[in-house]
Amino acid sequence: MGLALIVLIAAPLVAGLLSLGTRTRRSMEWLQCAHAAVLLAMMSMVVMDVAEGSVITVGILLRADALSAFMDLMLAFVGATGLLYALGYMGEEVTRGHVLHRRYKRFFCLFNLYLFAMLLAANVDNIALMWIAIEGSTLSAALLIGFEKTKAALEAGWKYIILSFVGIALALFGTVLTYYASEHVLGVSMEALRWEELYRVASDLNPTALKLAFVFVLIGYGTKAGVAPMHTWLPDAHGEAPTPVSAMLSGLMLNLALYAVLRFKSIVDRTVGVDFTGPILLVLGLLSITIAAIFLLVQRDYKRLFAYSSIEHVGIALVGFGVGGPVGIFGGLFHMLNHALAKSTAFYAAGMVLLRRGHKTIERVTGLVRQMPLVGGSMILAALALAGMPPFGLFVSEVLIATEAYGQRPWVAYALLGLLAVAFSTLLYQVSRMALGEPMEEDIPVTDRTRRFTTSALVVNLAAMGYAGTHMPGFLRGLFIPMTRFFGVIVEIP
Amino acid sequence: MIQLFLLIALVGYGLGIFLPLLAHRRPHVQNILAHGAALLGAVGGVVVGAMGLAAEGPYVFSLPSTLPLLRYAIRLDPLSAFFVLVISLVGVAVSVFAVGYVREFYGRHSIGALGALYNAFLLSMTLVVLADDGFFFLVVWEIMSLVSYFLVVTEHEKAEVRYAGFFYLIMTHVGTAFIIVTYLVFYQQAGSFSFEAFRNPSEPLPQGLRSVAFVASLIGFGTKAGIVPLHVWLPYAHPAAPSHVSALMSGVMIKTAIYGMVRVYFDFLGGEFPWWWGFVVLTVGAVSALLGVMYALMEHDLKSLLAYHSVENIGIILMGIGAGMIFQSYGLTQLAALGLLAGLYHTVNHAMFKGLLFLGAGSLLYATHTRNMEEYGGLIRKMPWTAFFFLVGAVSIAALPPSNGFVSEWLTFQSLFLSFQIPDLLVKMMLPIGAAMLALTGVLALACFAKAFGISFLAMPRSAHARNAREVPVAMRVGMAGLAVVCVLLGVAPMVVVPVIDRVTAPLIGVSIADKVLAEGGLALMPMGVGSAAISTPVLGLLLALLVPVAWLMAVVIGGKLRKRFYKTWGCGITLKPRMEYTATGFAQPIKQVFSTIYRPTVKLETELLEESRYFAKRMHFETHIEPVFQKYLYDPVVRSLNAVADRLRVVQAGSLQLYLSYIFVTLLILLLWVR
Amino acid sequence: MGVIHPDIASQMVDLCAALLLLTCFAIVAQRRLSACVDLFALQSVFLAVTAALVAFLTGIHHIYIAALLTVIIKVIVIPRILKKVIERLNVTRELVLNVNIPPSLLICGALVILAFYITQPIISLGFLLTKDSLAIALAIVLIGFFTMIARKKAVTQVVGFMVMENGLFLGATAAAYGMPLIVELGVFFDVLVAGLIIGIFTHRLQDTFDSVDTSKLTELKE
Amino acid sequence: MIESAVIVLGQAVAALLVSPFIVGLIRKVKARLQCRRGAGVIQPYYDLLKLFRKDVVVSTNTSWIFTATPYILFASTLMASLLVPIFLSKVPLNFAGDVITVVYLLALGTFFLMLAGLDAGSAFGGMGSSREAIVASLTEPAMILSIFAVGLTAGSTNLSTIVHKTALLQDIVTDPPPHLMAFVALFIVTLAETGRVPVDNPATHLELTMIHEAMVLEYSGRYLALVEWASALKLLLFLTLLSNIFAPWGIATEAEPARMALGVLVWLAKVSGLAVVIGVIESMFAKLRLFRVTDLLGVAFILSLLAVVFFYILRV
Repeated sequence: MGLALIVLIAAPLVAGLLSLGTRTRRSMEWLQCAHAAVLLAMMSMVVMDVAEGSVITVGILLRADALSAFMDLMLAFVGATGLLYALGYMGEEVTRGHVLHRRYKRFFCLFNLYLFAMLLAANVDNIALMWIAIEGSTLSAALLIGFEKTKAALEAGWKYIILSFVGIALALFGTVLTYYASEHVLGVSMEALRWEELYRVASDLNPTALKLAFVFVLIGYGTKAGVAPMHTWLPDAHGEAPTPVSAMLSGLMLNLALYAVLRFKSIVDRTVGVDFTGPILLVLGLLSITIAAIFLLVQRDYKRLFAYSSIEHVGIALVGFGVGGPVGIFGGLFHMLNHALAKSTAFYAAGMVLLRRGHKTIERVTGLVRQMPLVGGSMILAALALAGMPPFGLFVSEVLIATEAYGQRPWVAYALLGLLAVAFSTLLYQVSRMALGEPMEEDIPVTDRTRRFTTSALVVNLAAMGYAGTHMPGFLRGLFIPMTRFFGVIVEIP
Repeated sequence: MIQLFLLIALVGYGLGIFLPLLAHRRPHVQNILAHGAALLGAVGGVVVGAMGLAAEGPYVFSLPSTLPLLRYAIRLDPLSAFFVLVISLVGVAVSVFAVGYVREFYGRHSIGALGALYNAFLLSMTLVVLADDGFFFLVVWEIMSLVSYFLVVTEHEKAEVRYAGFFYLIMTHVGTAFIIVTYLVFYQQAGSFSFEAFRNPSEPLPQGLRSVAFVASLIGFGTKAGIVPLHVWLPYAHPAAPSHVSALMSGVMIKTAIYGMVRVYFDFLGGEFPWWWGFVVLTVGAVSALLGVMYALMEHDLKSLLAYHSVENIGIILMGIGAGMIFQSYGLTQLAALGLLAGLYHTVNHAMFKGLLFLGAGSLLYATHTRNMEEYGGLIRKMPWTAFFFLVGAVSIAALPPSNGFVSEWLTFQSLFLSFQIPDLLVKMMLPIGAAMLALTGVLALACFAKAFGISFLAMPRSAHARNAREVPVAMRVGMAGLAVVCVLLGVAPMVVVPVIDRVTAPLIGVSIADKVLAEGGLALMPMGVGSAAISTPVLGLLLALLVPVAWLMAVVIGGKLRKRFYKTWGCGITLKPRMEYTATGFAQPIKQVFSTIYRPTVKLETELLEESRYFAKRMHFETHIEPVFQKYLYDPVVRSLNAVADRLRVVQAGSLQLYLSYIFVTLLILLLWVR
Repeated sequence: MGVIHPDIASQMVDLCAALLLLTCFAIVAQRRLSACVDLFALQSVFLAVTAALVAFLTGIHHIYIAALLTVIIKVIVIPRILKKVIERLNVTRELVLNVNIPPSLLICGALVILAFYITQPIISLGFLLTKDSLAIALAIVLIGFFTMIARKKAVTQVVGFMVMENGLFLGATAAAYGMPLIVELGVFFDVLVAGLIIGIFTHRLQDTFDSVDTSKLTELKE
Repeated sequence: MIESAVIVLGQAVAALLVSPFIVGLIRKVKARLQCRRGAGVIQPYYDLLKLFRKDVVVSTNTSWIFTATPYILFASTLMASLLVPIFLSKVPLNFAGDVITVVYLLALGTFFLMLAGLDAGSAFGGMGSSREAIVASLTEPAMILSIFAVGLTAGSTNLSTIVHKTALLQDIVTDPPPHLMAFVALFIVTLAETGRVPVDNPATHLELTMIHEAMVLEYSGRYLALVEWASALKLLLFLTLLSNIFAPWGIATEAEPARMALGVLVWLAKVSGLAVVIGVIESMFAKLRLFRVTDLLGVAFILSLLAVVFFYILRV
């Protein structure tokens, strides 16, 4: 199984390097499709194995436990559909002559490296190496965001770089502090950085040091996760990046950053107890939902719209982890999964609208359902899912989180439900304006070659979204139960 | 046995969801498939409801889900069975009607999607009243709202339809949030979402929490039911949907909210409640009833008029239930049962005649392609059947004896009148006022339907639409006929209906009153035993049916053979034109003037005078509106303030990098100091 | 280790750390861009010296490599890049600041005190040799951060960022006796790439906005 | 069984026969007060007979509603009068409906009359219907409340029970104040419901001032006869209610022929007395403007409300 894990992580790296060597668009398409296939295959092997209850380790470097496997699941799946979508989207840009083949190749190279960095971060068994990997993903993301050489893209890229570099630096300081604390127990060595060891000795670590460390890590990785008030780069970046990249940012990077926070949370909780991290996460989470809910209302740009909705959902997940408890933790994790699917779907649809309308202004977009039934329909469905409507999973996770919250602090539940209602109204107000009615503008056709890829990506994502919301297959069960146990609680899944 | 028919019902609707999508681009096939399947499901539902009411114990069935806290649990106790029966009965008639009505949409909208949604709607409503698990209830409840939203925006090319749909979606979602709060309160005590646990929690809820649950559920379900002031979405959304869906929404969907209330108040919170609960429900009901009918009177869009009447009737239902709750809280269980019985009786009645009336309105829309009453007129000759069925519905909703509406309103009157047995002076002085409001409501409803029927069907056609109208296809007529028959039966056969509803109320209240209420060998309803007030609609109906020919005979005997001459109506010497007829606006004018404090009407009159002489007008333009008080003073402020806040907060995202950095910096310092 | 008395050793380390801190203040007080970059290079030199010192005193040899890398990347490469950027600029000094210099200095002083106050409870964990360096490291990080807020020019922001990096590195080496080598390498690699990317972006900014005044980057907002 | 059938029939006959007389009586009183001799009190019988014999003119744009209405109106009013104790306190049909039923039976007639008014398509009919609507909607609450006030004394809205208990003064609570208020309220309601001055003027010939008359403007021949008779019945019905609810004394409490004969006489005396009062009022007051009627009926409503409140307060 170790091999599968290695291949899973290495595949994007290889594909990225190969893609620089591709001559034609067709060869690129073959390459990336193969890449996607490999990702899915390896991921399923890893997930299946971990779901059995085993922990995959490769030397002292790689370690895939339930949480990592959960990340792999999302990264590989959304990554694969993202690759398909990107093939369509960037291919269209090429056909329209907006992008030369040289930059087309560079894009995919960066895109794959980005995936590679994230997969590495999710599976590496070392707090410092994880930091390095996440920094790597930040760097590649920075170049991807600034990929389109417009003023706006440049500005967004610059803001992203500065803010997330600062954040990542703070995260490093937190890592150093953790090391500083752990090396007193484990000695100056690699061991002092390994998750496994840290969990083992967590109870003997110095509480204050870990508290400080957690603050730095939370601020640091929180910046990348788009937690308010560190979220400010997020709408700009999502708005200006090429749409496949926006999808990856929302669907994957936020979750990855959350993953890092969770890893540290689990250590700190073991050391100082839940009552320390809980309130911080709660407050930041509620703040994020508030900010997002309000800014959704004043949006004029539909990509930024979905960006703010991402902030909202990160906030909801944080609230879930903040209230803790079996149901809360499960809710948070389940929320991450479903949000990844729903949000990538939403961005795929948004990207199609952008391609076929050529602008991002909400006011000027109407009658999508009439003009492009699939895109409009999937946008509505994704928006409903994001607004927390059954039969999609976000409804389940939100109710679960509210339930747990009400048990511990009723005011949190009230605040959460109220804010969710506002966010619901504001998001659906904007989306229904776009989806319904008579189309005002004529539509710029896209080539069938493009449509083939984008449609398949959309459909696969939609299917996954519906499935994950209504039914939990055995392997997910096999992941969720150990994950919650990992936070010291056990959720009963019938 | 029950399983079988339950299966039939669910499978029927299920097929109805999927089959139409298969027959792509063949609207007629889709139409037949969808509504045939719906019919199958509804018939199954009827049987299930009947069996559930007949069965001794509740029928319980549950599937485990793969998600935490969620159980796909179903429980068919008399209360659920009653509502399943109501839903399915209307479902049967509407499905038949729809076969004809949907032709209207061929080529304009996807019949497949429409049919699938229609079935999903019926299915979700059935599951809502069957659900035995809070979480599952919430899921199907939200799906019901979602599906109905999609049905409302079927004709989303119209701006007002989009507005209606969105308004509806928001309101219902906010309502759901309150329902969630209700269930969370129970969950805390019960430790699980199963209704069984809600019913008897490990330790009883403290009074404070009980009241929280009460208020939250009143708001939550009230939003869906359309109680004032949460009703504002209803007159937009119900008319916007295709008429057969409007019939379902107005006739049945809002009843699921009534179901929720009864379930929560009498089942979960059962026993002794503080008197003010019932009092609040009663007051809300009275206000809704009165305002609902008053706004209905001012509507000249037939479907909006009917929608406002739904508000009114929900109010009447709540008056019955509220009276029942008050009695319950004073331990007068007999009367409590009577009030609840009145409420539920009116629930089924309203489902039937409101369904019938909406189908009638749909037929008019089908025949004339307009909803504006001022363009109808004289249709009784073009569409005699529709006219007759509409008249039946009108008589029922106006609660004229011996109709079903009369029976349930009379029972409500009685339960209000019998309030003199309540020890508390204040409360018992309030209830007669409720009765007076109910009386006013009743007579205003009568006026409103005299207007609706008279202006739409009688006199001369007022527009080309009406002149070219034709009677509607047979399927639609059959659908209406079915409901009309049910209405009449519910009116003249209370001796059958009361015991059935008693099976529902008895377990909730704890006493069975059917045998006490039925007197004179079942002919009469006599709530308080011998010597007390009683009605016997069968006798009334019979005598009326007898006296009419008697009157005719008498006339013949005295006057001999009838000699008729036909001549045009006297119009002060000039020949009458349709434009000279009394309009709906004119009809409602005196009422508007008398109650102007409530309507706050605004009148605009522009006169364009002739150049030659300023004593003659070339053209005059008159328009009058009534003020949408609740929107103006309750809802708009909320929206406005939200927008204002959002505008203020833009500065947070001002675009300056240094500003953003300082956010992080400050957060960092605060957290560090907090930790230290 | 035997050759030098522990107290003296720790004195020496603390001295170097203090010098780092001083250079921070100098950067904060400096308006001329190129001078800021030079000061940053100087700070990096002190950093390298500290690292070497720690390596020598503790005998953990891979810290030498870290010191060497510091010299290469932070003393030579990154200052070069920044100089290149500055040459292309039309301005040499930063006249308008978000926070003016005297208050900035006061704030930085406050930050130093804050840093000591915050780290005080965990200082005891530290090795005898490098007691205060953690506090100083935090102080440098905060000051670097503050510089990024106080200044407008992209270049000075980069400098501020690099100062933060130095603080981190000081924390890692002095306070924690260095991370394992692979980690160090990874960190340095990232820092290098970061420097390059920032260089690229500042070039692009210069090309498109013909200024690196980040306060002009306010197109994207609500 | 036979006995009760006979009694029901007797009630019907009595009501039908007496009602035109009341109308005639009122006309006579008015005439006298206007120093005219006026037509004899049995004139209305001749009118009805004449109208029945005349052939009818039906508007071409009416529907079956127009022709059916007179019969429905007549039947429902007669039905209502079968539920009211006239000369016997225990009406055989008392299980078939209480006072609320009476109100709603009259409403049934009103409903169809409104439709008929609209059916012919003339503006007058519509105007009459819409005015009828507002008057009815204002009287209804007052009526229900005043009846409640009385019903509370007997603990039931069953007319027979009320009348019976009041007549025998057994297990019943009677207090003058609420009764008086309720009586006045119901009297005002009577004036409004039966279209008398000051609410409506049955004798007017100016369409614009009509309410009830405007609705039936298109009727002629036997249809008009039925409508007129029905409204006479309605008037009698209300007078009977007034007299028998508030002062049932003299009414037969057992179904014995002698007592019932006496009951009939007493009843005639009472209703004639009330008729005279109405006649006097009609010649004393002028018709109110439509939008002044609200004030009058407001008074009625407040009085009836007070009656209820008083009842409770006196009970405490």
